[in-house]
Amino acid sequence: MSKTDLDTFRADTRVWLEENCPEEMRTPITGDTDVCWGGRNFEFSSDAQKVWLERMSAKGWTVPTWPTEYGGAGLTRVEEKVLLGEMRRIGARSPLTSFGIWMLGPALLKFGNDEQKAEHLPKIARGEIRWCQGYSEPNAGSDLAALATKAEDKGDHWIVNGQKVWTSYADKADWIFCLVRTDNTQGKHYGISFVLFDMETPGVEARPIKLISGRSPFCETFFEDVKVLKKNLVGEENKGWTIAKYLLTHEREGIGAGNSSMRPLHEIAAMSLGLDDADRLSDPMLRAKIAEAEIDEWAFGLTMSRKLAESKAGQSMGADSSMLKYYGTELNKRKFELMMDSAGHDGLEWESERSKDGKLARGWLRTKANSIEGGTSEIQLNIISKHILQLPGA
Amino acid sequence: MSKTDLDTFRADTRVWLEENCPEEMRTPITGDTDVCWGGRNFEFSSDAQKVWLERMSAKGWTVPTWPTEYGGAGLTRVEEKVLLGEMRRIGARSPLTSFGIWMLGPALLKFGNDEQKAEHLPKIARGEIRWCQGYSEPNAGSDLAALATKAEDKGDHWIVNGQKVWTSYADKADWIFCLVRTDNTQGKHYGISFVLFDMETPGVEARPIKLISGRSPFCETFFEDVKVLKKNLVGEENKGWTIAKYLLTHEREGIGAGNSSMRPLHEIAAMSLGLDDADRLSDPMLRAKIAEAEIDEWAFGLTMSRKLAESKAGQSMGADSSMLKYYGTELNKRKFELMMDSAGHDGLEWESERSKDGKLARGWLRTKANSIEGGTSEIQLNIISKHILQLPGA
Amino acid sequence: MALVLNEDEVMLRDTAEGFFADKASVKALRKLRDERDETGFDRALWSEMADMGFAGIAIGEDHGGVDMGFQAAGLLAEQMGRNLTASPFLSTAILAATVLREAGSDDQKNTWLPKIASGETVMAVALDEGPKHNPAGIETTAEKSGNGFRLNGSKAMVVDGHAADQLIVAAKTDDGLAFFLVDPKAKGVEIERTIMVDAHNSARIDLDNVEVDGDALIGDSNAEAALHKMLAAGRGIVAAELLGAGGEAFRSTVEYIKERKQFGVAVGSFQALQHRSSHLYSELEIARSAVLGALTALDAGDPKADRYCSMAKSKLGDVAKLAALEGVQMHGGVGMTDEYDIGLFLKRIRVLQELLGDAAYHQNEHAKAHSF
Amino acid sequence: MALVLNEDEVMLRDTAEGFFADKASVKALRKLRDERDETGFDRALWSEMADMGFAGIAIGEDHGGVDMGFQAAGLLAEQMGRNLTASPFLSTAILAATVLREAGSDDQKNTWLPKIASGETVMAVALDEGPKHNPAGIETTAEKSGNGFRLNGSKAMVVDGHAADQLIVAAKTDDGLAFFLVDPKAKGVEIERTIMVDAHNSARIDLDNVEVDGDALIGDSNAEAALHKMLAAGRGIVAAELLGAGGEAFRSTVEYIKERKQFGVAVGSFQALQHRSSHLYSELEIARSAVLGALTALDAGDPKADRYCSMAKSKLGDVAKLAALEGVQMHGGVGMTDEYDIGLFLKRIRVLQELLGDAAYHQNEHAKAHSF
Repeated sequence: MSKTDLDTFRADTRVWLEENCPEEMRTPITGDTDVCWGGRNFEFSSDAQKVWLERMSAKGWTVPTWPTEYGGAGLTRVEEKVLLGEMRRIGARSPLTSFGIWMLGPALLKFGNDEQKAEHLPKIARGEIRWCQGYSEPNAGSDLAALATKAEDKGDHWIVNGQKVWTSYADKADWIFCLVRTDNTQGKHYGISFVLFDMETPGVEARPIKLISGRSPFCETFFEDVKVLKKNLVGEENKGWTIAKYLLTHEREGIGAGNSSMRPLHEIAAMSLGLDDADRLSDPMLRAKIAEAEIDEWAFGLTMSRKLAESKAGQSMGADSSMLKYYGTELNKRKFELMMDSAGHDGLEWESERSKDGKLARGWLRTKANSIEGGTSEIQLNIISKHILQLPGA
Repeated sequence: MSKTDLDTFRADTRVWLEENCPEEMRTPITGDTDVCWGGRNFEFSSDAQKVWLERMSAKGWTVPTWPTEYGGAGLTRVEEKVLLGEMRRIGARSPLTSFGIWMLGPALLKFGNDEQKAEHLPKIARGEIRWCQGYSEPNAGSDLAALATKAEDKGDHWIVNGQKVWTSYADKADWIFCLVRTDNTQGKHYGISFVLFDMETPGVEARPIKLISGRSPFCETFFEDVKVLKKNLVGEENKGWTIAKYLLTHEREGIGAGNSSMRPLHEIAAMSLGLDDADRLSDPMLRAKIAEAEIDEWAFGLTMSRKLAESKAGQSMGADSSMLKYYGTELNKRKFELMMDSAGHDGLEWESERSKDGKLARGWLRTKANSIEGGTSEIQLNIISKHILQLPGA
Repeated sequence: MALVLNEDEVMLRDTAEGFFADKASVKALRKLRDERDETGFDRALWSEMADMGFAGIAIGEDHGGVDMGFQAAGLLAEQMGRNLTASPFLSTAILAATVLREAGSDDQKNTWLPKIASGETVMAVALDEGPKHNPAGIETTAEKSGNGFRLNGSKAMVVDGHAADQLIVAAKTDDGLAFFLVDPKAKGVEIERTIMVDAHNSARIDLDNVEVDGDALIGDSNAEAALHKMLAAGRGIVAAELLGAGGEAFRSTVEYIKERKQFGVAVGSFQALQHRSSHLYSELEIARSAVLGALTALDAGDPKADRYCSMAKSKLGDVAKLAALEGVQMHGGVGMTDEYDIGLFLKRIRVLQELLGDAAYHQNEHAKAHSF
Repeated sequence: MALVLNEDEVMLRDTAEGFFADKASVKALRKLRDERDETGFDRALWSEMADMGFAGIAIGEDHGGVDMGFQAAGLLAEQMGRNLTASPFLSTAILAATVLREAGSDDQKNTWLPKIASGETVMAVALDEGPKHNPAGIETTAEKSGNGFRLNGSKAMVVDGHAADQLIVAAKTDDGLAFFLVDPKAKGVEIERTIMVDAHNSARIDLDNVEVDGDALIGDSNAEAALHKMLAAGRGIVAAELLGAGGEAFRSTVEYIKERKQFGVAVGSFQALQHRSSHLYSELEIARSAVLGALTALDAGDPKADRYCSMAKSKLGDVAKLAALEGVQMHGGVGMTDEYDIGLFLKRIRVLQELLGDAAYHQNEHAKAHSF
């Protein structure tokens, strides 16, 4: 697309957004309820949220780069960037957030057959079906390939038995994309299959896990004689590990990116602590740590852009997604520690109105999972050691 | 000894020191030449240094707790503490520093036979013979037991061939205590023997290694058909590893203790950088790091005292000497990094008179060896993991 | 300095170890939390602690205490840290008792210290006001009013504030900082219990023209010396509690990684975790010395004891935090669940870190004390 | 922002990679050091560098330069960092050229820039005075004296000061900070070469009533803007050199631990070292982005480029230091010998860290810039 075409696209987009983005959808997100997850049972928090989703999905802009036949708008990456830039300009919220868009969609586009794409992608794009991910198991955490959930071959279907943990929002999801073991006679990476099924299938049960943050975004999910049709196998039987790896890489990039839109640390600290006579943060030690963390944040942000630019320029990101995941999550944890330091006593309240029911403390506790989910920091370091540094025995 | 006796001892000691410690020996040590190492070829830097050694060794106070028959004064630990306290009171220098006192002596007292003790200990106490230590080899660094220097049995003597590295001051030493392999048919810890020989024995050659500090305290030491009499075997043949381990533990404690007598970091920094209007160090970030390091130094000093007190109280220090070695050397490196930060440009000069020929920079570089010699920090952490935490496979 | 425990202290520690593990464990804290207990600690337990001499540990024998000193008190606090015990030990037996002992008139001592030692009276000291510990920045005022004083101000992070039978309020007078005994039910006193992340007690207290008698003034209208003694004792004891909480977080984590298997082997067999564990072990040993050194200095009347307690609080804040963070990370996914205890340690340590000054605060104090 | 190199830049980098490895390697530095070379760098090499366009990389084409910008200059600096190359690139092609280009009169530019680009003239900028970088604290004065000025003051850490054909001295005038061209042989100029830990050039310069003509003043008697541009460029380029030095320290260490055996296996197979190496890899990747981001911003005339260069210098100071420390530790005993190169990297990085402000200095600047 030429520069002129792009300018036209930008101008058109700007006009359309001005006309179609409801005012309420231009204010910052203040909590979980402001996020539109979609799905069969989703309750919109406002009419504006609903209208915004409908308008955007009609344009194909909930998944702008997907092909139009699957509910996307067929935009190029450059156009998508323009769209996102224009949305940012007016502070427009994301119309739809989902594991379907973020994870399953890319996997289906790459590994799914035509029928699967036609069936599932449009519903993801329109927010009709909410997906969850069935990966980890009690004895297969960092060592994901050790998974044991068993799928027994019954001709045109499998019977699945087993248990998943850390299935995000499984209690709210409509369908699950799930790793199951269809063969256990060979090495642990072989014999895994990537299947899809409805969470309302008899024998599926999702139990929320109560976390240290007091919240329950994750579930333990149990499968007892769950029938899964073979047409819902994505890719080849026994070769689901390839898809799993592809998605883990995706997930890592996403988690590393973290909370980029928040207020700068030093502003939070200055509001809480005030400045001294020399106009410095009144806690000089904290000041040093915040300056250091902010410089790291800046450089990390640049690194995200650089790696993205490199991968667009045809250089594969490969194991560098592990580096981004590792660094980004550790940095985010550091940042929340500093926010807690800044907030002092106020940040320790858990149930008061003043603290919005412990918003900061719960957020702080939530970040502790960053370096565990999607492969622990230790796993990322192992991957770097092995695939990038090629250290012996890694 | 009763409290009254101890008071008498303190009073007598104070009088004796006042009368016998030369004025020049009461000023702080300014460099290597102020240290009295003793030995056949030692050149005293002053008459006072010589007189001080003679007087102290005549009292048995170069090795106060050793038995009188071996040149010591037979003091108890408590009396020794009084003596050292009184010496500190007047700023008296140590009359004699040596690996003989620090390492070989304790080993001989524990493992040597009567003849060996009678022959070697008094000469150590009087500073007549300077010892060096032959432990590490090019392929046996952290993995010391992998040593390969071979001692071939010739009836009443061995013929030793091989090479040692990191032999401190081997070029200045008169005798060496040395680990050699007398049996290589079994596990690597068996078959090591602890032997003593004169550095003037034909076939011994010590070549100084030039270090990054520009100095050469260490040597590569070569043995070519060196004859070592069997009467110079300490302890049992093939069981020298026991003695080696005992000495390594000793060494670790010593290195961890480091440079305790130096000026506080913050004074060095304040002299170099000055204070701002609020009377704070003008570099606020460095200020934070110095405060942190000084608190750690204080707590580490207490830990040294505590572990010593515990071991006096009959609790074995065991693997905690690894903890002290690890923490002390890492802390010392951190401290020198902060001193370099404080000194700025001035600390980077290498040959000028102003910088006393790069005293600080060379000292800084020297500290980098702290966490390598006597077992690397990594080895100490392995020991803690295995012996204290008893982690699997450590 | 007595860096090794003597026989009495070893005995006390062993007794406390059994006592708290048995009666005031993490399970007990969970119960208080889940049942939303109104007091936030178990008063019957506190009576028992008083019977054991714990409530009077820092109170003279002439006032019904056992007067074993702060080193001994630290041994108790360490065990409470290990068990996340909820009790008014810090608020009442350490902070309030020290203020009264140091600054109180004979009458005040005779009235209150025996009641503290017996467990009858729970007290809370209202000191801090803003989001961070800042004893130099107290703005609550006590103006002369008739024979007494009129108090105005707002207090935050008052440990056990809502459960106390009696408050001790720090306020500025014309002569300097002073402490006042305030009845929590007095007119103008408004107490809001704040449910905290660690499920231990804290409150905010507003004082709106609260009138108190002249004898509510504890000792003198300048009680700087008592303030410093109270701060030193409080910091030393919180440091000891951090030692216990950090130590237990570490111990349980090491135990966990010995058992938990990944890739067919115990997670604890991975060298990277071993080295991090060994580093943490070393830090905890150094930290233990800091606590011992600070509290023995305090007992010995060492003029630098204030400094040492501040330094110990700094060191322990950092080390216990590291123990909590490593503990959670090494627990992996289960560490994120409410079911496992490690998260409770993370939360408790965060609060103790903040209490009476975090590591950064005390590093800054160290620098100021050494004129740099 | 161009965070990925374009074709020209890739070509330049590849050329530079070969050039410096071939002609100005660590071996060359050792030779200069061991022979106690009087100049401290190889003038013939500098001519060659000029012929390649390196000396004029930041000079306009109308003045004989190739004007490829600071991003390109950074690619050269990175390679010099990798090879510990001694050359007047920083002093002359970056610092002096930027001052002249930004503040110089047409005459001054026409006179000096072509001489810099051709490699004919080596220049040194005398800025700092005390033990730490502090451009706000310059005390050297330039008083009006007849048609010219009289300079008084003492300068430290003047890179290539003893080897320069021409000095540029920063001094305070009544109107603000200004730069002056000073002949190193002028009366009252005393130059002491200081042999540095890293065997690169530095000097101390005393100015005792040094008289200069009016046209020695570079441009205006307030050259704050040029000062800031020079500082930004200098910091960005030193950051790039740190990236090279830190990156090479890391690369050679990883290579070493793959080969070196202990306990019968390669040291690099120990997981604890693997994790530390992987952490350092991550830090170096982050650091590379900081350098790229800062230098492209500088080329693009981004108003925040000053800030970014300062932030990059901060980040690179810390990361390269970590690379040096880990490098020495992982080399073990041999890392302590002069024979191995890792010690030279440790030394060079220490000097580069300090040059134009260390990490702490720039963290403080960051805080000040954001009013906290």
